[in-house]
Amino acid sequence: ERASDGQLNIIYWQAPSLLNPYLSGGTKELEAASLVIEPLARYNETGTMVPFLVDEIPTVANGGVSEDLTSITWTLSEGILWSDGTPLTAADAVFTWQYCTDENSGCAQLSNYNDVESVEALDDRTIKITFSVPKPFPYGPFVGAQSPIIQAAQFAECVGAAAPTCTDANFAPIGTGPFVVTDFKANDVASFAANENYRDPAQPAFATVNFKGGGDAASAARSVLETGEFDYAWNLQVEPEILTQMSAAGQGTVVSAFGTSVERMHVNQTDPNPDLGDERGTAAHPHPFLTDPRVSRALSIAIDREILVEAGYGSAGQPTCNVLPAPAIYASTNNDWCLNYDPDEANRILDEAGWVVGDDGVRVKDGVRLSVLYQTSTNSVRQGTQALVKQMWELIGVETELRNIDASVFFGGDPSSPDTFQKFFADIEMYTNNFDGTDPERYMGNWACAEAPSPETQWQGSNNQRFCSAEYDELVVEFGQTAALEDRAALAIKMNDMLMDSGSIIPLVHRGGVSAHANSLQGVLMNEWDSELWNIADWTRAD
Amino acid sequence: MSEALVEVRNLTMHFDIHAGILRRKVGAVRAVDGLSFDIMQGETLGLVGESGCGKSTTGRAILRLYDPTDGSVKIDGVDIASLNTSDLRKARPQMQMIFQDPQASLNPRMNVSEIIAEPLREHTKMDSAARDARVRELMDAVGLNRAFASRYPHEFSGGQRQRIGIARALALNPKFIVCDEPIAALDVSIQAQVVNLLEDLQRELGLTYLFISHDLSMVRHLATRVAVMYLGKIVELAPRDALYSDPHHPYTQALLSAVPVADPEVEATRKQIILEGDVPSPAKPPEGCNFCTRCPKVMDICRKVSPEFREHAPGRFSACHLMDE
Amino acid sequence: MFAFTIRRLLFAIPTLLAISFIIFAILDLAPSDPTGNLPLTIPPEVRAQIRSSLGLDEPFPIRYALWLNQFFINEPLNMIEGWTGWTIGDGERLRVTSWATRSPVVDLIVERMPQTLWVVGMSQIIAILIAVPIGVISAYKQYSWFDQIGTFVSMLGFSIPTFFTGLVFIVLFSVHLKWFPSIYDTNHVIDSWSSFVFQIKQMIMPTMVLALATAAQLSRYMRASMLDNLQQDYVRTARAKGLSERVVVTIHVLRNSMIPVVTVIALNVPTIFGGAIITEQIFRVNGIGQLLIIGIQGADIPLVQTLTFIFAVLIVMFNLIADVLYGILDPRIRYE
Amino acid sequence: MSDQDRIVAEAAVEVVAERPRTLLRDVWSQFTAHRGAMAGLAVFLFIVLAVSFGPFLHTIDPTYSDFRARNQGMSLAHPMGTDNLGRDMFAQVMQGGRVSLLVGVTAMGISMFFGTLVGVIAGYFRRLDGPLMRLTDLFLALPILPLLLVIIMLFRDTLRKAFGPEAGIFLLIVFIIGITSWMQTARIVRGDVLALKEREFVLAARSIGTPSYRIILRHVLPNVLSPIMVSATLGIATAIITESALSFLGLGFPSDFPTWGRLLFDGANFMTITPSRVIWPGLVLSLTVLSVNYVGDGLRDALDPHIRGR
Amino acid sequence: MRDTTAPLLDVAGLKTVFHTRSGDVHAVNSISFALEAGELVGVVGESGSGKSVTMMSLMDLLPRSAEIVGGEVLFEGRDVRGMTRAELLQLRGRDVGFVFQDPMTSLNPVFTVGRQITERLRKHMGMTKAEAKVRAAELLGLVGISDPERRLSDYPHQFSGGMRQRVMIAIALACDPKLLIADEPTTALDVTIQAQIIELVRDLRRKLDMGIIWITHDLGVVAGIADRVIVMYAGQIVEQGPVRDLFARPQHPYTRALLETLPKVTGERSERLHTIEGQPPSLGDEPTSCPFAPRCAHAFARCMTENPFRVDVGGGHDVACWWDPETGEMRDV
Ligand SMILES: Nc1ncnc2c1ncn2[C@@H]1O[C@H](COP(=O)(O)OP(=O)(O)OP(=O)(O)O)[C@@H](O)[C@H]1O
Ligand SMILES: Nc1ncnc2c1ncn2[C@@H]1O[C@H](COP(=O)(O)OP(=O)(O)OP(=O)(O)O)[C@@H](O)[C@H]1O
Ligand SMILES: [Mg+2]
Ligand SMILES: [Mg+2]
Ligand code: NI
Repeated sequence: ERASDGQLNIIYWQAPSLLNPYLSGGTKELEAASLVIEPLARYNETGTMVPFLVDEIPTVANGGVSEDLTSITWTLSEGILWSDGTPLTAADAVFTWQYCTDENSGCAQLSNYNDVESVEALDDRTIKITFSVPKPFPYGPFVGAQSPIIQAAQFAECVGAAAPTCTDANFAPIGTGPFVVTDFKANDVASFAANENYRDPAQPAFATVNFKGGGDAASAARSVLETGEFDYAWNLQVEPEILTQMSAAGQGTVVSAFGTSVERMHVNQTDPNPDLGDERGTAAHPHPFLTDPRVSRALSIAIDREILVEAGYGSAGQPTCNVLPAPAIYASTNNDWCLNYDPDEANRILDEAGWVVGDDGVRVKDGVRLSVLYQTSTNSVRQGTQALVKQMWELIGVETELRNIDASVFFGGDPSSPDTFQKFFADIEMYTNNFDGTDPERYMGNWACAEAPSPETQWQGSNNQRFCSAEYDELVVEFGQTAALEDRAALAIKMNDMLMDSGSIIPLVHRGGVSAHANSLQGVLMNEWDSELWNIADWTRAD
Repeated sequence: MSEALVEVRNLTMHFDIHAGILRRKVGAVRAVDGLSFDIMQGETLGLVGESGCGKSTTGRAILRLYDPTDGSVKIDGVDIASLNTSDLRKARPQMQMIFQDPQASLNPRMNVSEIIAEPLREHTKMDSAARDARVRELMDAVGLNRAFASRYPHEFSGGQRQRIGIARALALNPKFIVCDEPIAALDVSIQAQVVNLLEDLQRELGLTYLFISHDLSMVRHLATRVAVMYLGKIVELAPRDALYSDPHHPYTQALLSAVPVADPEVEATRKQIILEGDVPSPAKPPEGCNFCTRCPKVMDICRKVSPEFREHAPGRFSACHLMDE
Repeated sequence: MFAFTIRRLLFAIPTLLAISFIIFAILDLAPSDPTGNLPLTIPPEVRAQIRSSLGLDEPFPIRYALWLNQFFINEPLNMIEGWTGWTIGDGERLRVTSWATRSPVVDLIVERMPQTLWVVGMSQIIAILIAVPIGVISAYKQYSWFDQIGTFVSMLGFSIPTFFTGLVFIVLFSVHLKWFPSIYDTNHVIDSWSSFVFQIKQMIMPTMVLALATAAQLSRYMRASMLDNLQQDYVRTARAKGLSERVVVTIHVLRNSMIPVVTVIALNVPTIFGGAIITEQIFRVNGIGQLLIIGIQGADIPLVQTLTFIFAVLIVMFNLIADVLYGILDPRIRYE
Repeated sequence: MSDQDRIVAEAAVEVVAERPRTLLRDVWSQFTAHRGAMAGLAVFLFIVLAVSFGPFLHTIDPTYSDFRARNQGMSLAHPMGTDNLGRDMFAQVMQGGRVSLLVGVTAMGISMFFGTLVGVIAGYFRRLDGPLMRLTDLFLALPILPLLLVIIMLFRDTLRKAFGPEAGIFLLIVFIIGITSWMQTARIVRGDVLALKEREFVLAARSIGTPSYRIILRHVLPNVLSPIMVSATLGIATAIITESALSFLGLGFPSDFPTWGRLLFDGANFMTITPSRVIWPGLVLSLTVLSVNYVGDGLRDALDPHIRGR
Repeated sequence: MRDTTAPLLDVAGLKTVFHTRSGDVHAVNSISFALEAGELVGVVGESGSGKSVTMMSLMDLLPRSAEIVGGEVLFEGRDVRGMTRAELLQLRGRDVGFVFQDPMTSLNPVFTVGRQITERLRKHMGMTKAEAKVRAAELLGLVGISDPERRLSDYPHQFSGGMRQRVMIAIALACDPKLLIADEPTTALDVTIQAQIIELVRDLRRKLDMGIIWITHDLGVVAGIADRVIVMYAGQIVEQGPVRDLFARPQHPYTRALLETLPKVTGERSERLHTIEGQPPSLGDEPTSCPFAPRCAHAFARCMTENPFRVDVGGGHDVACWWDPETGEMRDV
């Protein structure tokens, strides 16, 4: 029964700064907003699309997607109301598209509307999206937490440059979700109450939600697992043994789920030698030794991923050998050799490749020392990993110099800074990346030759290790034209394996989300494909 | 009498007072207000007066430790008040000062020989052996045991400390020494030692003193001529005996009558002139004669016109309307 | 005294202007990027667009002038409007807007002030209540066991970082004893006895952590000041008048000793705001200190600029208060 | 203080030219009489020696992680246990101590240098007093901790690049703590210099014709040494604490570069699993600050002429 | 209770020691003297001879480091040292007035002068606020401060040194004390102001008939106002007698030397001042010999081994010395 279970206390140690996901790309904002505003369809915990505001997911089979893959038509369910009582119409979706694609708005979710030519309201309940190119996977707009529908009436005045001035709307959007915002304190706490106009009269079970932010992950975990002050805590990036110990208090449960995030090493294919001046790190100068897949393979097999997981991730990590580890149909099994930690094999490979152990224990070949500069962003887990890897590599005669760079600089993308992950003026760099939703097309496109950052592109681009293969580029094009899921899966696996064989990426850990909920809270289905709170309407309190 | 070694003309020293929101100058403390007098070669001029009347300021302005607001000071023919820094530095050796507080005038972190040698280091090119020898000599001259050379000031008694100060002042063979209440901080039994020392040195070295004190009996003992100051001005200047036996200015009279005598017989009969009230602030001196607020013989003119300081009998100067009649 | 106060006030203006410039310049030179913390899935073009929508393209002097105008003219006018209900001009003014929340910075700060003031204010009061008696007794009984222990404890309090004390408190009182909540509820409204009790409970740990650190320092000052004054001649005069020891100490000596201590307290207040950053972080009091940290982490430059500047204003203001208090307490200065 | 207490019978000295009691020795004997200060000094020296020479005795590399031996309590091999990556805590505490102490001492040095410079100049030269004191007020009005955070966040990478990761951040932190904490010293020194300038021995030096800079060096500086020394000891303590606060806010040294504050912060969450991870860094940190404070207290007493000789 | 035959104040064998870090200081060694009601006793001696400490010991106003180690103080026959706290406060407040050495620091800077006077009146005379105020104004007038009602609400720093000293006297006189102890009340003042204050005290004495102890190191002042003189040296009384007799017939070599060193403002001007060579002894140990012996021109061997006791030389005049100035020989005691 609606509103019968009292208050739900949620803690996100990074507090949401507003509740409009279009103005902030951060996960915390997306998830907080997901209590209120909804997309047409969401991904469930297995990564399968489930209809939310519609009755059915359009496909080519059911005629919702055009044969030429250039348009998709959604039909809203009947009788869906905004929380202010007005009906949800197709015009709201059209407005949402216009809102985000306005040039002056600085919309953070713009990429979800890539290639969208138009969004039309065919009638009150029918939305037609037309793409400029064939879209084998046309579920970018209005699907998933990144792309919810906002109310045209509320945001009408807030388009373009005016978007940031609508504080009231940004702090308390009107939505169709199970809850409505009653109070919002930026970066602190949001309060929600059950939505009287929610489509399921029995939901949500909780009358109010107290959505608190601030502090650090460990204390958030403590408040659920040890003191029981909160019911749900998000993103518990805490050393595993601490979580284990806290869970022993018996107040709550740690849950985890895996999406597509992989902590990986990128192996520079170009020479980062500063002596090269302007040509430093460009395709003109291949890396002296890392372009040899054997070296990379030795480095990979010499890493005991189990230990890395145990030390830094616990239940939030699994060793992986793929840069594309999920969803299951895309996951390759061809690279599992790397799971098997084998320093002897690594030594053998290097010996074979002609690297001889020198007097100081470091391998040398043709006067080149097998010495790498290994950089990552500043973060205690990453520094732990670095330290462990350094030791593991020492065993196979690889000298490692560690470097860490502040995250805001490393990921900041400032073309004038030499320390960005795109410039990659090091031999190895390590970070996590993933993709939104379940479709890897864009993600796998990251490693096309043209994506390599270079002075010509102002060092923008996603192919940070500068992997370049004509064959791979062809596969990228082919991917964009293949519609059938099985074929797409086969292509993705092939591309993944190519990357692995090239040795330009060494995947380490498949990272999941870790959260904790109170034992009295029922219905939590941990989901990495969408908002963790995607099914909050179903949550109930056990007595 | 011999010629003047020090000629002071219209010496004026005002300290500005700033107040208000903008710290504008709102007035001045007229610490010294137009003094003119001479000090003869080899004499001791006593300068007496109540606390705050400007004695120390006079002494310091004469030695150009303050930059005087106005007036000139000639020592041995050189106008000290207008010298530039480097010439002033060269002129320093001939004029020195002895201070009131023997404790405060010695740097507690320097030992005796360093203190006495400082002027030598600044003004001579002596090597350290010569300096040491000179320090020994000076210590002998002021009656300090040579064995104390490496002691620190706090290990000495007041009288001994004052001797260190005197030795320092003598180091460069000055002609003129300003003694700013050199005995005020000392016990009676020690005062005499220092005074005798000063007298001996004057005799041996032909020194000229400006002896500042508020102890009238000690000034009488030491000075050849005495100047009496009141609120920034000299009210009377006369040879010692004349001043003590026949004071002209009413203030001098009151001052002398107020000094208690260590003899009950005398005390029982002594006529005192008790002055009413306090000394006015030098920032707001009264109109007319400075002494008019307390003067027992005040006349109407005193409240309007400031009397002129002039010589009305040979060697006797004073500033009082009574004398002008 | 009045002229003195006015003078200090006038001096505050150039000081604040200079500070505003320093703060603005330092932050502006920063190679920081407000989009740096966004997920990597957001492509560079989108980032560039977000940056330009934040107005990062204008040249430095213009942004400084704009900020000054917004901060010194627009915001005060807005506040006046808010209080009085008048409309000055057309009421449409550009406000200093936070990058992360896209809302006016001043509103955020106003929203957070109560928590900070409650916690900092209470902690100051408690600190004074603890420190003054300890300081007085330690000084009066110098070198007694009370003094020795007091000295030791206050130095200990001074030498343990607050973040550590805070954590120990949480583990002890929240986790093991379950006496107090470890997370401060900023939404809590006091409308009944039990809610009042709850408020007290949730304030105890943060205020105590801050209060202990402050008290440690204050009691040292208090002791030193008391020791100074106990040696003064007027104390002997008071005793000679046949006043009891209690009167001598609590009236004559204390009043004089409080003069320097009160100014120390006033001067300390801004530091406490600084110290509160850590405490707020630990207990999630989410006051202005936590706002600052979030701003720094998220490279929310306008927020950080404004907050830092507000801290500066607070410091200048409390300096002024300290001076005025000094004058009020000490007649020698009052009549200058 | 009256003369009496210092008088040495003249007769006795006539014979023996005894070694003079220097001021320094007076202070030292006074200092040694302060039990707290002596204990503080002993503890502080012990800690300094331990972190300087300890690593030669306990030779485990602080960055070596023995993964099988993680989260261990105290044992013979790891006297302070190990952390969650199996690194030896004792080695880390010593390594961290070197950094923390170096931060404390260097930052204090910087702040004393600036404080003394500004204080002496402002106090001695009337004309510079106004501007310099305004500058001091300005610095005092800067919100230190926020600015510290901001500056560190902003410039650490630039410096890191210029001086290497450790030296860069070290210089930055030390410089910033130093540059933001000289004001109190400057004020105290200025006050003392103002008073000293009126003391007659300075006047005496001027009447001799000693130039200003020599007066400052010879007469003023030695006499303001005592307040400077007291500020200096307290400065060390404050700098160490400030550094640890920065570490707590995640803006201190990088996580692979241990300082006591950093170790305490990293270990805080492990408080209930391996208490040794917080007890030891916390203990040495507190002990150091405490001992330095006591030394400062003792110095203050020893240097105060009114307490001395009573 | 009150013993009418007893002197106002009777001190016998008073000993005070300071415990300092560098050892004990025996500041007062076996001091005995008596004071009759209405009598003015002048106490002279050089700096550090224990004048202030003696007077402070009488009413136990010593700093914490001091301890009274022996002796007896009788006020009107009552044992002061044996009194309870309340009795002592009552005694200090009602019957004894103190004027301290330094007028600049002896008043509390943060309270008005009026409050500092009325405080005493209200506590010890049981007056109401209004009564006390009237009386305080009266007292200020008495000590020669003009416009007393208005000045009551002024703070000490608004008064000049001389006026502050007068305020101190007003406070001391507030409860019509039987005994006034003035510790160098004029040393910090100028001669003309000193003359005003001396005049004032003479005046008050005539009116109020108090016993007064007047400490000074100026023999001139003593000669002018005292009935009797006590000369102190190194924590001891070395000579004591009626003022005229003492000045006419100084017995102790120290007193004699003191009188000789003084230059005069009138009469004969000596060519050279007499000096007393040497220094007073340090007070680290209780003296076992005559403390003046090292500086004394007439010291006997006995002076170096035995501390002389006080010998009566007639006319209420006694001296702690074995040298007889009349004969130049050792006294026969
Ligand atoms: N640096 C200064 N600034 C302002 N006023 C000053 C300064 N020095 C002296 N005065 C004032 O000038 C006046 C004369 O002072 P001075 O020290 O010369 O008096 P004095 O006769 O030496 O007194 P004393 O006998 O107390 O030493 C006093 O009112 C004093 O307050
Ligand atoms: N607080 C104290 N601690 C230690 N010794 C003290 C203290 N006060 C006074 N003395 C010592 O006691 C002795 C007597 O001091 P007292 O103040 O009585 O001298 P005095 O005769 O009053 O001198 P003055 O004329 O300077 O006032 C001196 O040797 C002095 O050093
Ligand atoms: Mg003077
Ligand atoms: Mg005395
Ligand atoms: Ni002293």
